[in-house]
Amino acid sequence: MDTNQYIPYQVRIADIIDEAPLVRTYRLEFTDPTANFTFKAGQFAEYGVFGEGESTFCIASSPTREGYLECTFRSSGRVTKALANCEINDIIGLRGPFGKAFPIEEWYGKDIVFITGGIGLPPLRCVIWNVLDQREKFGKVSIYYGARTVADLVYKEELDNWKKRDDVDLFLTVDPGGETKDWKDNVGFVPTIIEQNLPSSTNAIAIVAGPPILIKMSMPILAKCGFANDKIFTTLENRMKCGVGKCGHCTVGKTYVCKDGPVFTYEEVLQMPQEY
Amino acid sequence: MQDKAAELLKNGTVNLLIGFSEDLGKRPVPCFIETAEEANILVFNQECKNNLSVYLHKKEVKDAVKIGLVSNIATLRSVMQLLSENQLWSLTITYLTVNTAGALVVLSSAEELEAYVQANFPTCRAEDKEMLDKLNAMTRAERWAYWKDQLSECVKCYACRAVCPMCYCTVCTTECNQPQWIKTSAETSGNFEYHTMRAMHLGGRCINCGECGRICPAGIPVHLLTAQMNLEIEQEFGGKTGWSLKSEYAMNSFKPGDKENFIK
Amino acid sequence: MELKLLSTSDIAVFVDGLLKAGKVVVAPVLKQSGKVFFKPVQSFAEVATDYIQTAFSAKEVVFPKVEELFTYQHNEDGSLDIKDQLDRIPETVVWGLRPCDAAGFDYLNQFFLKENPDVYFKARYDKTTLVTVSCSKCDESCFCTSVDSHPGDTKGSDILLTAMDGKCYVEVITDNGLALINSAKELFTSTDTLSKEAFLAKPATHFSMDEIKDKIQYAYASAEWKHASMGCYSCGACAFACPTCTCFDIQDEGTQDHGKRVRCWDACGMSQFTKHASGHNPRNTQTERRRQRLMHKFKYSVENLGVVSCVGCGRCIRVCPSHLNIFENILSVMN
Amino acid sequence: MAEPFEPKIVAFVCNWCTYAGADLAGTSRTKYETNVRIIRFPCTGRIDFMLLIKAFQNGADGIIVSGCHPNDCHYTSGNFHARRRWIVFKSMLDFMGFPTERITFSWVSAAEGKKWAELVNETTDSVRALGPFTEYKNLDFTTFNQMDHEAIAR
Repeated sequence: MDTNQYIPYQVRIADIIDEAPLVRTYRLEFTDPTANFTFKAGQFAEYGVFGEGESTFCIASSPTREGYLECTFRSSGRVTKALANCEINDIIGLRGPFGKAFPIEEWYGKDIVFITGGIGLPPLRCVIWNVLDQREKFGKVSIYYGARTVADLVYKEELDNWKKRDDVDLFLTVDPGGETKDWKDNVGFVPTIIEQNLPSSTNAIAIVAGPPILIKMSMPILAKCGFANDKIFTTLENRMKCGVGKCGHCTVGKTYVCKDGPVFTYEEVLQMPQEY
Repeated sequence: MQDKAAELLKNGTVNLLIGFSEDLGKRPVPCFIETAEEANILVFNQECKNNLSVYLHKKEVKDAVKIGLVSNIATLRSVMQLLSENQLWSLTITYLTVNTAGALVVLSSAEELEAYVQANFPTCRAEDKEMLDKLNAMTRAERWAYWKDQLSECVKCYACRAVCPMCYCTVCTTECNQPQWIKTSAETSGNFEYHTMRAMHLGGRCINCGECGRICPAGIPVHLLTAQMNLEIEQEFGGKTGWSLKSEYAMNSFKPGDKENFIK
Repeated sequence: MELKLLSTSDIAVFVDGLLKAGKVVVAPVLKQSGKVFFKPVQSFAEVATDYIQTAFSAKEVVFPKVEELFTYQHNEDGSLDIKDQLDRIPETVVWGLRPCDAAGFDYLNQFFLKENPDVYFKARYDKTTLVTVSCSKCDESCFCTSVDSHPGDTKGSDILLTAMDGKCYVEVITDNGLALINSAKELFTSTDTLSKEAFLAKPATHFSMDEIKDKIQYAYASAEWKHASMGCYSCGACAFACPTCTCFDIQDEGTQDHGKRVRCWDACGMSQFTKHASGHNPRNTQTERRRQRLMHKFKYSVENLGVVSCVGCGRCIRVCPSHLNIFENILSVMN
Repeated sequence: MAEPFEPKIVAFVCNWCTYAGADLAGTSRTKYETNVRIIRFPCTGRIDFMLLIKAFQNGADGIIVSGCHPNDCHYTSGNFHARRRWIVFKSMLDFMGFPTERITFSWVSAAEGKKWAELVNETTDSVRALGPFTEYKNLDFTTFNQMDHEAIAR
């Protein structure tokens, strides 16, 4: 008998962290300790509040840290609002993991450049942890991260930690007008900050995640840095319902983002119709 | 009509003409013409039943500003109703229609439109009247069984909403999900909800073009719901939809003397 | 494959026998609206015979318009029960579908089961036997011969019936079909190959798949898409009537304490289909949405599964409120 | 033995008259049936017909809609608008064959605590006589789901 991919695992909310206005992180534990759930960096899941529906987002914790899952979401629609109203110990549904992962093993020995904005950091956080937990296997690691305002930056504690580490270059920025009085980092859009620093593309990989506009604006600058299209990775986020390549909501041309992605190289993205 | 359309397009009175052409099976297909050379594909006959005024809400059409609209009388009446609801005034519309004598009529202002519509005002179609009488003569339980059977076939394709010129809300109640007013799934109870909602929101606005019922892929006579409501509203509160440019929306007004017999 | 003959008068006996044996028989039924729908019947007397095409396809049998995925119930101790009802699906015979519909089942089978098999579809499909009736009539919307099929095609069917001169020529295609015939062996007599061509309808052929295969590669950029989609009202009639459209939505119905999760048909032509919670809509205009639908039928499904997902039944043309014509659109964007 | 049927009745009332009337019934210790669940609205003009349908869908057996008498609306004309809508809505439901006797419309002022108690009692009695409202719930089988259920029954 094939497994029924529509029946969710039951997970209990073990901890809630408020990250930014409307943005929350839940730490989730399986109610059934024997649940056989393994995932890779970059995969996503369907999180469901019974009676409201399901919503799609990435698994924000890393498979290198076992025993729990974390997800970060912004409450905006029906399901995410219901999710935001949950309390510790509530049971929610979880289906997954779905999709292709980042090919992290192929990146051993290379420099990694992370470029992300706003709520685009959670999908990359998984990869960042993965990389940092086996730091010796990679070259230089730099992270470019921006948000609209200082308050909108997520994972503030972790950002501080990364900043303190001398094996990570963290470039933080907020959009003009979003800075506070004691803000000491950059002010400006993420692509501008990359342009100022021009990361080296020799033996390097760039990973971009964020709103479509960030992806579209960053690409020419990465090209300027000399990144080949197949050395740039991104993760697409489309509306999804089933997660297994059936419901059709996430299609971009013939591609099902849920099963053929969500991780794509920029090379692959260019071959699709520009409908994402 | 082809010549007139070509002339209007050529002299710049009209940027975009919405009319009918024919497909290989000789069925009328709505067409959108931008140049005089294309005007030879236009047709207009008894089969051209579509209410083309629904396209006036389309962004691509609104952008063209100067519109030519091939219309039957129902189309003209719905434009009247839309104008009275303060829609479409940003457009300059030229109407091409054929009168009962078979002659081409061109109307180029709202006032001309009003005069023509009032002079040729359509009455309730005989077959609709017959069905309404039949349904009203049934017992309540029979009517329930009738609608239950009909609505169980609805698949919620929302074609009835899509073809309705009065359904111009940018966000429909069916799309509101906080709370979920209308069930997304096409179960009969959800279909009942949807069609009641639709009829209520069209009460006093529907112009009885009957398009929703005609095009229903499941053959549900949904237009009877609004037709019945319209008769009711006309009887109780007076006024006709799509009659004048300044008609009042019955459900948005009241008279202190409105009569009822059921409020305790 | 076995070939048999069945006398026309014995058809009713055969169908009523299936019903007696406890099978659910879904067959075309004429309703008061004048349209024909697939419905479970109680006797052969209810089955409509004189029609060209049903209003909706028979895909409802394996892919219902609303399918319950599971029910959920919060218990007092805080635990949660989740139950599906897959074991309750009955043995079903679909009677009287057209060869194009059966070909649709063939596509559905590949789509749902080739990769990430869908258990709900499988549970229904495995219990379904398709008895197809070849077409003796067609109309101007039919175009099965353009998509590598024809009115007597056996693709996807378990049994194909062709009415000829007071007899019914029975082609048994699968073991499933054979089992069904064997349940009433005495009604069938053996026969040799007969030519059924003379009894079949002759729909017009508008194009051939060979000529499409190359040209469709460049169709995406065609300026004709705008023309082909301007008349589209963005309803879901074509997708819901289509035998091969598989898009669906998943929704919860009920309260947070108890209720059910269902999947229901959805249509890529509807404006909300791809809309993100943020308001961003990847396919924001009807041109893009109609292009997605037609390109999926003729190009994307060929690339993903190796088959065209249009079976030429013509339903989308018949139900379209503005009579948008799928084969005319395809021809126009290719030239 | 099965318990006798007790209907669930939802009352949609306006804040200024009927809710105050119900309050008066309470403070004057008038006893009335406990089947009613009151939902308070600013005005009868706010009582959307969809709310009534939703109440039935969620298991209500009967509904009371009540507000200020004509000319007494706190917002001058809310109840006039509501009245028009009810006239149309009631005839609409009637046309669809919906059992409209399960909806009671009424005017109850802030001074009519007694009328409120009587209204609730009368409505409860009549709905109790009508029995549980199953017609609406029974709608909820689509063809093939229904077919599945029939197969189980065999």
